Amino acid sequence: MKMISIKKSDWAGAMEKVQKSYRLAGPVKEKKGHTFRELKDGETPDLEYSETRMSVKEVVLPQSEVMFSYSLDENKEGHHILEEVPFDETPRAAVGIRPYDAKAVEILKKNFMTEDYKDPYFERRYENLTLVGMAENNPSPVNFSTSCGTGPFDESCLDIILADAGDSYIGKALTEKGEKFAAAAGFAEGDSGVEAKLAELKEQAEGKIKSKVSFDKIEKMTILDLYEAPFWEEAAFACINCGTCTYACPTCWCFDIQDEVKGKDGVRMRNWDTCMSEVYSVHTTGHDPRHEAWQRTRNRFMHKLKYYLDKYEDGIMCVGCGRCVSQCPVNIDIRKVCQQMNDYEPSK
Amino acid sequence: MRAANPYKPYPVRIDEIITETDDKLLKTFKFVFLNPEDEEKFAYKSGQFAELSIPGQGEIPIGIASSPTEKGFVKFTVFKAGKVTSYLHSMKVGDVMGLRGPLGNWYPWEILEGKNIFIVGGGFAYTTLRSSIKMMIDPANRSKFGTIDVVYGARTPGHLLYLDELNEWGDRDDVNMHITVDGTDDPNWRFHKGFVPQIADKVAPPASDDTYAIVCGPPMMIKFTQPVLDKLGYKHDHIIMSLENRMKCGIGMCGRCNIGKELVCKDGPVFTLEQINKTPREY
Amino acid sequence: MDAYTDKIKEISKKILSEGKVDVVIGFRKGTLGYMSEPYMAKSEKEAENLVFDCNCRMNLVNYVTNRKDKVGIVVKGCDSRNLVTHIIENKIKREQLYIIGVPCTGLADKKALLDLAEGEITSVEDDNETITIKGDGFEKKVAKSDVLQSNCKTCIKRNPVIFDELAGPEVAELEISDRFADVDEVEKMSADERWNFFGELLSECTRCYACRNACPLCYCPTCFVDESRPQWVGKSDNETDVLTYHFLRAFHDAGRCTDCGACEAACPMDIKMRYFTRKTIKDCVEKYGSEAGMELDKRPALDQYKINDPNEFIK
Amino acid sequence: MEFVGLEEDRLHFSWISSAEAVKFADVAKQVAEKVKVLGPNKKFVKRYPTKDTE
Amino acid sequence: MSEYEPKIVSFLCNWCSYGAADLAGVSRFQYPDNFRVIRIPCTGRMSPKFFLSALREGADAVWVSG
Repeated sequence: MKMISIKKSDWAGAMEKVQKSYRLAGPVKEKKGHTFRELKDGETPDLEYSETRMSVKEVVLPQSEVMFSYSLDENKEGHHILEEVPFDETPRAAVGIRPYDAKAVEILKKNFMTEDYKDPYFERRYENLTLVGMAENNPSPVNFSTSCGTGPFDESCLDIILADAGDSYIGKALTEKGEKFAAAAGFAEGDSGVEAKLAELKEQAEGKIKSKVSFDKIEKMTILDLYEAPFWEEAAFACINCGTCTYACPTCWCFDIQDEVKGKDGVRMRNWDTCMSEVYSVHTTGHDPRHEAWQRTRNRFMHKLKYYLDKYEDGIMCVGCGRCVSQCPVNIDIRKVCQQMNDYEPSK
Repeated sequence: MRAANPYKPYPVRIDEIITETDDKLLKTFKFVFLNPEDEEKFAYKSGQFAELSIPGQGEIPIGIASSPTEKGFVKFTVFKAGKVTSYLHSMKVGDVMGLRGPLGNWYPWEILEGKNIFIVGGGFAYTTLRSSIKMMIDPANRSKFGTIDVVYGARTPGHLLYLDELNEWGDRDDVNMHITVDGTDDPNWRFHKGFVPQIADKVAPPASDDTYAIVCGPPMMIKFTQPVLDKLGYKHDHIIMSLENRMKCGIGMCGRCNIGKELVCKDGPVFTLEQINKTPREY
Repeated sequence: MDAYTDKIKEISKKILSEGKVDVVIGFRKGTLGYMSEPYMAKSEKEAENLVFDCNCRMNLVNYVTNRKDKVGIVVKGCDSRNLVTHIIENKIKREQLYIIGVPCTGLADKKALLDLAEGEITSVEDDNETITIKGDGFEKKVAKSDVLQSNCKTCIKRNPVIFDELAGPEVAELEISDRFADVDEVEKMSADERWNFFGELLSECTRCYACRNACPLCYCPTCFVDESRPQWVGKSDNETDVLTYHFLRAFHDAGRCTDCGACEAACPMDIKMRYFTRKTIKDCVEKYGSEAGMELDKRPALDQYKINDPNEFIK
Repeated sequence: MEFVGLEEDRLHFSWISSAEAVKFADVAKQVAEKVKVLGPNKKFVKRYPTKDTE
Repeated sequence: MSEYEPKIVSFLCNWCSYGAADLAGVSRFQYPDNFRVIRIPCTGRMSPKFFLSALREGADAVWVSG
């Protein structure tokens, strides 16, 4: 493991250097706060941010992605046969992501890279990607990452971790991928004090997180107990079934596959989908197993907090970033719902 | 070397189209693979489904109606309902499209071998059952199973699928076919009249550890068949059902087809009633 | 605002206990200091949870569409006009409703509150003049007029147009000199400037449809963006598709929108999509002299034909 | 439509009775002329993706 | 490059302008050939969706005539 230290004044230069061999995505300051997106050449990831509305999900699972292209022109060779579109193999790096967002990428991996099937679109992006984390010294009030098995300084899913230490960024290269990136960026080697300083910052940051969730009792209940619990209609009453929470969520992976055609040329694309949408699960017959708005909301929380937990036996499908809490237009709060589920006592 | 892209369909050509029902809403499509080696890769078992993939329109999951014992083609019987199926119904022999699969699990043949099979089907959910019967009565397989009883019903004689085959099977003495319609004015109708659950009640083989029921049909039929089987003493782990839900990817990734933690496309579509009882009724 | 809250509780308990309504739809305190959550009280006990403050940004008319039971509902001036539209369009019957009107002095802009805060906001208090933001180790007072939602600054009807009971005395209506200044500004631009302006405006839209779902007017059983036969709009994040969605939504709401601001308040990306709806309001006011939802017996502007309707755009 | 920046002359409305063939031909000429002046439309034309979007 | 010939999608009412277009044709009146005509049962059937669709697919202009 290699310690890293880089002066803030050298940051832009290092990023310029690394862009020669990497495509970067990172936080960018825009009119209305920071957003996380693919950077243009010469753009520097801005690490002086508190939160990004969208997460690193966009890098491994873009909102829209072309899967295949085809021609409907019967005079052409191979018409009506789907061909994969070329993929840019340049290594990519997501720079400045929060450590708990990196954990979200691992959660996505559970869904997209299973024993039975590997999603090639996710897989190639994932393998190609170096995750350069930026620890969070001042977690926001809605952050509850520490109770989701991760935290503002969690190193477990990153290739590099960086932290703000005043006039410089300090950190560690945690994996081989990380060391490669550090070399390409020409990060200076940090001294022995780095480790201690990181530990100190970590303790401070984690101490600032007051908000938490617990799911110890959810684990022990059966799916049907929770599913049939009486509080769902009330908990979900306010929900307007927009897709805000699912799009902002770094772990929500649902997608939709659509064909688009212009003239005789077509593509098959996949787009983010949201379980809040009415067309998400409606059958062709018009029958919808989750017809009522509150049933769809229940499905979302049950998926995140129970189905996932049971299926993978590895915690909940939530990293505690708090985006859905702060962005929800009607203030439905996953922390409150989780509490409600955990406190529920099935009457038997 | 990366594994094959599970979203990429095998190119196929429509070889034959048969209109199955009087209302012309059901057609059976026979597909032939453009690349003969794809047929081997598409090795399937009765009960599985595949995504029919029409470039420019989209994909639709449909149960495989042909049997693994039938070589050289695959068959699907498709009800004209949505965007993709309506377009499919307008296609003609010779057109090229895609086929992706086989997907999902199958009726548990590993367990079913050596057992008595009671098949209860209704309406156009009969396709994978057709595959199963065809497979079981194949000379190479028939000896592997005990008795085979089949109850199959539709609204009217004109709604019955695979009429020729039904007649052929009815003439065999190693399959007990019980065909029924909800009603008909045809004075020459030689089979049962009445709803599937009522007929099932009359003709079902006795429940035993060696008898399994495979039930596939519209929700109403399933709802009323279950008490009949309960009454007859069928255990819930001896009742096998095939579910359907809205799907997109077919490989357990896109999320929507879940019933509880189970994904109908990958963990199903075949479940035992015992399994289904533990999940929310979201199908 | 506490007075409103007390009065709303009182009325709600009364109508629930008398059986005048089956439920009361109002707001309860949110988990975040600057939010209130739409809430349905089914009993007198639950009515105790009801509140009203400057964080009640959602339009509750959204929750009564097609309801079959008897409903008590808390409405602000703008919401009450949507209720009128709902009644005209047969989405709810007047007899089903017990309307608790709130004479409104405006809502506080969520973004403005967050910008002022120095840490977590634990509460936002409002006495109709001053807003007090309290939080972890800070307290700030600002004039309410400085943090108003932009639609509240140009509000033409702060008092409900229909109600069964008011939660407080009527307030004075605003005098607005320059109601459509923002729209005028855009109209002055050249075609290309406008095109770029709106391209920029919508560049961050994620098509989460929070604006549509927060809007009481958007009650179509199947929205055109979800239709597949024919498919009017692609479903990707393509910019043309995003524009198409926003334009068509504005067309659908033309002559019906009351500028309640729920769409903008709901937007997670702070997109000012009210430019579109406000243009339609301006046109309806200027060309047809019509404001949406002011009277129960007057149909929306684009729902009726008058012989003197302007038609100079037709050759 | 003008409001969002589409040129005014990209959208035309007219009233022509089925007997007014002359008017139809006239208006058609005018419309075609006006659109020619504008040049090809670039706004609102959907650019369809061709490769992985980025 | 050849002179620019715009593609204009015209939505014509079956009872009015479509009739007029027909009559213009029968009477051999000359008018530009830039139009792609879509006959609609009544101008009341016209929806903003239609002209947006036309533009999205690459039309240079839209003409609605009742």
